[in-house]
Amino acid sequence: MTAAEITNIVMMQGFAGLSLFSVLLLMGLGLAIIFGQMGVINMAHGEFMTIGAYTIFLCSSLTQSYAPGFMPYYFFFAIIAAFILAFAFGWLAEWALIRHLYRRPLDTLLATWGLSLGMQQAFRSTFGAKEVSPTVPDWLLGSWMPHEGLDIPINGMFVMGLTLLVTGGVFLMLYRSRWGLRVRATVANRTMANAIGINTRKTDRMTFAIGCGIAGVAGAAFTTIGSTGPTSGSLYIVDAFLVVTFGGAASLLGTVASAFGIAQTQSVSEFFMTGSMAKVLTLLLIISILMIRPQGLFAAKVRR
Amino acid sequence: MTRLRTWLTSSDLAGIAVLALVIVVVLPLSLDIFRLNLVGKYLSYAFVAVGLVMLWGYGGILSLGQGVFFGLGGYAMAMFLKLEASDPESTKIQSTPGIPDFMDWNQLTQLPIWWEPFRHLPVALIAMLVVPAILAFIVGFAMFKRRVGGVYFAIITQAVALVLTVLIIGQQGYTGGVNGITDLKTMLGWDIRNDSAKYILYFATCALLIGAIFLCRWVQKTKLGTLLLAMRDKEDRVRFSGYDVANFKVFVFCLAAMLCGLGGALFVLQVGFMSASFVGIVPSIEMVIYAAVGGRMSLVGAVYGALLVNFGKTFFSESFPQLWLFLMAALFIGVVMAFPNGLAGLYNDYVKPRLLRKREPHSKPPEEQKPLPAASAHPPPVGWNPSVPRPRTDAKGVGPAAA
Amino acid sequence: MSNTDFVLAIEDLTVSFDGFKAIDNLNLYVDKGELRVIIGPNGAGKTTLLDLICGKTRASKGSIKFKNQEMTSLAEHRIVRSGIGRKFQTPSIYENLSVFKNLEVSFPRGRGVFGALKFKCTPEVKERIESVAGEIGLADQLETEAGLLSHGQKQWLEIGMLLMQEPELLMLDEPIAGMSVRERELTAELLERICRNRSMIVIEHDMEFVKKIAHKVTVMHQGKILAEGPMEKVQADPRVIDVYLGH
Amino acid sequence: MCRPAVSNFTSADPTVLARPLDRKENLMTRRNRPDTPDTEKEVLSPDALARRRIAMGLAAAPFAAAVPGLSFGADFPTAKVNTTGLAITDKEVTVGQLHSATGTMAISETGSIQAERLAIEQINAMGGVLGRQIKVIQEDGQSDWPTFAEKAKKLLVNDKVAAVFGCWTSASRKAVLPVFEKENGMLYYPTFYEGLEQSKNVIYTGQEATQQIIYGLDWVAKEKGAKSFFLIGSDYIWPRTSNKIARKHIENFQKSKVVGEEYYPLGHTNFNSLINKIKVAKPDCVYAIVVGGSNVAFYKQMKAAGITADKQLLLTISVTEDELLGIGGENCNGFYACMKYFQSLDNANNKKFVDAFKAKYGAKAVIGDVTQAAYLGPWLWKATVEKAGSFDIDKVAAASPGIEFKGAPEGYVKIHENHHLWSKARIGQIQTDGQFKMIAESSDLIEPNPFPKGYQ
Repeated sequence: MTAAEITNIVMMQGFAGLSLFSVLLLMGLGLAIIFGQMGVINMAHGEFMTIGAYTIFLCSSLTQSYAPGFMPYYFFFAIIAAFILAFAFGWLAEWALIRHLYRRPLDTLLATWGLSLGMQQAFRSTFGAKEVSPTVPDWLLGSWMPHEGLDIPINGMFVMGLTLLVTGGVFLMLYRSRWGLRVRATVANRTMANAIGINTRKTDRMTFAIGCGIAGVAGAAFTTIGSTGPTSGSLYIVDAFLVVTFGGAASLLGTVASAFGIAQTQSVSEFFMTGSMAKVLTLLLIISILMIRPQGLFAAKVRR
Repeated sequence: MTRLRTWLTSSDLAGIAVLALVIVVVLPLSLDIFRLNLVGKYLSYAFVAVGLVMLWGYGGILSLGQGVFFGLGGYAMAMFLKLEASDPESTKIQSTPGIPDFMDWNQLTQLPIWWEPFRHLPVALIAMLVVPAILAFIVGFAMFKRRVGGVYFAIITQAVALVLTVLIIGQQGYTGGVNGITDLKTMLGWDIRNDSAKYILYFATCALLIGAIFLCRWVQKTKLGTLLLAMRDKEDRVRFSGYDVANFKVFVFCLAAMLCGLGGALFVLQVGFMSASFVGIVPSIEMVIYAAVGGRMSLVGAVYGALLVNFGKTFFSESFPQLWLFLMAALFIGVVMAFPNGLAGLYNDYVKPRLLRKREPHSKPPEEQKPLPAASAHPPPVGWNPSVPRPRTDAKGVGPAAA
Repeated sequence: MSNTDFVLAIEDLTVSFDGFKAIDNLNLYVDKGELRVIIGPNGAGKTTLLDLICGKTRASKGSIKFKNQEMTSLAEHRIVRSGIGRKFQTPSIYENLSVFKNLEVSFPRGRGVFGALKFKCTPEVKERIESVAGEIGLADQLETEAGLLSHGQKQWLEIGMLLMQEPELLMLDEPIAGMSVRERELTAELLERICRNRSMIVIEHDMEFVKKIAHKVTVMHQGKILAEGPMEKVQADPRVIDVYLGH
Repeated sequence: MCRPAVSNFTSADPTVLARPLDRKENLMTRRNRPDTPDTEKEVLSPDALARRRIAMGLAAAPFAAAVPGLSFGADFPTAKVNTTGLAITDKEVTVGQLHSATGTMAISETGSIQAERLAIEQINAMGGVLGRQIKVIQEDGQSDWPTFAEKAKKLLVNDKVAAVFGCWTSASRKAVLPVFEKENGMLYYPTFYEGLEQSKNVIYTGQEATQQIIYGLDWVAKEKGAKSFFLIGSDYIWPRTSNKIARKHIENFQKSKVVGEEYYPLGHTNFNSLINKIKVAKPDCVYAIVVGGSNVAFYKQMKAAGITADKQLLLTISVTEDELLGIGGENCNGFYACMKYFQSLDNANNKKFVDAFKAKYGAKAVIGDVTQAAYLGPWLWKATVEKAGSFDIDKVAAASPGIEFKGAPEGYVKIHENHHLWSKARIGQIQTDGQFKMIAESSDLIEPNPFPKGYQ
């Protein structure tokens, strides 16, 4: 093996880690907002991702049958549609379910688990039990080859770019917008926020819906690298929770850091051992760190 | 009749007696052995539900990894049974006779050393209780000493369940992988597959379950039970009354784990196999719903919850397979939103007051009533009107599980 | 100074939250049988001081000695077991247990897991519960669910729970908050009665009440001790008037 | 309480009825039912029989051949054909269908459910089995092995079904196997699987491992000159056992090299590290046995990493037309799969089968290897029962070896003494439209060998 080849592999492996990092981050982000800012456990997070994925599938089939010339561009609009749809369902779920349970975090966990079961069956009844494959635009397929032997997956770069965009957007919204201010005020002191005229109910609903919307975007992005089926959301949910918990619930920065840590650990260990053992190793590492540091990597320091 | 009614409404022993009557007399008389065997299987889940009443209802600790302990208990028993079923005579077709078939398929040529002890029934029986307890102790000790609770604990137990599932599936040469350990036949030469064995195992399960309920009831009645309730309400107060709160949580976690282990072992005996699919996250959360449906504070309710949910599952999946998941979803949401105290709560709120009211014309003096395990510590006096809200933890808007 | 006659000796105690020093190099000594009242404006660090003593908050620096035994590294339950009782600002009782059970749980026996399993409510325990209940005026409410008690009764119940433990140092955080005038009088009498064989630290804002009960008063401000001594002397201190009483 | 799940096919779907059977055929089958008025009841002349065979078309013809001299006018009293108390009346015979309609495996098992239904409808339209219409009780295994065992027991003990068509994963089969052996039932199992099993109570209508693996490996070695292999699998028994056989064959018989062997948990969706390992190892051929949702992620990421058919030879035994629906043909076109059946097979049986399937389940429906194998089950059972002249499990099991089915969409199959099927192996190349183009097929039927010597 030549030095050039080794460099290529190292670079591609590095990219693999980064790509997994952006996948984990995109999964965890919506959850981090909902869990971190509201303390609500949304077990149906994976299903909101699936909503996004099916939206892409719908858009792709519609475009294919009605406007084939539009195929190269539909993906952008489909992602926006995915956000809107997941946002709307999130809004609905908050109104119907979550708002009654804010003071009972463990009960939200059970209720949203129920919700996820129902949503899975609804997907199955609507789209069938088989997995579907949206036709992804040609430019998203294949790899970018800067030089011989080095292949950088285009879909990986796409997901990475999208993650960057969404993360940036979330940070901007949380720290620069009125909504962000309201959310942060509500997190810090709900009663006080209420007293100074913040409609905390509305803020909660907005927060939950935005979290779900981001899940929808994540699901949409993952159609380029993974599968879309009624149960594909459940594949992601535990990973997503671990990312958020490991990072420290209330900290977005923590979510970013933990997604990076987990992704690198898993991706590197996968290269040197079998996939199953790599998974076990990563999970054990997370659990043992959480046992030593239960508040996660980045915990808000509060005088208790 | 009146006396019966009084007794029914006044004592939690009555609840246990009625349950015993149902599972020991009514069900065996009305069901054929196939259905009864199914009930036996459900009752083995009820051990988990009873454990969850102690852990979640009393201790306020929600574990989403109870399947792990159920699985460990089950595997301990399954390993023993498998070794007995894998004598050299019946496995002579294998390249290495005398070892379990799945090991042979995975090119193992001799029994792994840690399987050896499971040739002996006493070892298996001890392991079925002790292994879950040890794991619960390690996880619980590490978490509770650092005051990890609530949601974090739930998620970490979930991760433990995931790790164990991946591990069992990945190490299929030693564990049977996805397929699990199947084709279990005899226990010490006693064929566990025929009808008479099924009856015996069913009644053994009933007896052990009622024993487990009594054990938990006893724990509830001791100071430890009071302390658990106190901790759920004001953990700091208990701590600053000189108690090491973590120890009590570890204890109740271990207790629940051992009950799960016992349930798992009885499951294996009645169903005849064990697989990684009981260890994972989905079954673990489903087990929580048994306790939630029955009433998270009621031991007897938990058993009914396990029976009801599983009957529902069997019935609906036979008759309306498409609807089953929707129904399950409705069950989860409904139990949480509308009936946080489950069946036991419904009984206390609607059935019992009616029974009490019927007693009124006889103008008997109200007897001293023991507190029920349900939310209210003291039942209201006779003639109490159910429409008047009773003071409960919920009165503050905080449900029992919020602690 | 390694060994003292004081029940409680706090030296160089500092705790900081993200750089903010809630307690700053504080020294405090409490005598046997003394009833010390700590006053001070909001945010002076009074509650934090109690938190530090009972182990709820860990000190950044300094020492807390109870009967010449270092407390700063002990676990909370060990601090309690060595004889320190603490009442919280808002009444902290088990709302869905009866008054009797509330007191029973506080009885200092069967504190381990297996001890708790073996614990029996012997006549001796019962007698003690009844006597404490008499002391706090809840003798006829033993079977009442604690959540149904009035606010003042809840405060008394919590004090009663502490009395069950027979602590040598009793720390009360605003024991008369939310009480009626009559209740305040009763509480003052109660505190005088129970302080006979133990030391007490009380945080209070009500100056009338403080006057009535205090042996010695400590004024805190910004994590430091501003003044210390009998009530009259402290009240006369111009610095105290400036930061607290003068407002 | 099972009523809604039960479908009674006595009134056959007219669309199916119309195509393979002409009017005369209908008349004849009706006449053969014991319950019909005796007006036309007469022994058919050899001439009439011959005409009937022609009229019946290919789907039915083999049975006349398989059961020579069988007189459809003859009487089969229930007491004689059912001595063990199965759920059989003079008009009906009850069978069970046991697949996952819900859960993760529903994705794969739906095709099998549909194919078995289709076969049963067609059999009913032809007059059923021994003059009895087939009634189906469908149970849902919920992708959960214990549930499979529970439902299997229910079908055998409570419903007393004469045969069960079902199971998909090895795990579910392993779970029900003890039940079938204990309660003495008959299972027709459609999936290609790892072998190492043989039971009186199971007919394996899919390939056991060697039937699928060895031909494919030899083909890539001979035609493509592959000398080094990289084995990949999902982490459970079938891929592991299959790769074990593949490794033995590669190392001991082909004297080639295995340069890597990797397993990933079921449901794993990130394969970038694995793909880099492949790039490091540079095998002549990637041998992939990835299943389920992982499949989709694997091929999409392979494509994204630049591993396409023009640069890399890949042979799989786990991708059928069903999987291609999810993966998308454009993500893996040009790769090869070794199966016994492809939807695109060009023969008269298959055309008929594909048409009937699409007529019933929609023009977009696809048929994979397992779906076809599932379709064989009811037909083989019918032939066996008619040869045995009885529904009794023991007699059916004993009569099974040697049963042929010339109407099989895959061509011609025959039950071996070990209850597996003799069948051909074929290499197909994946096309962009999600279909396979057949490149090669074995010249003869391959003998099933579930316990292959030298491969264990």
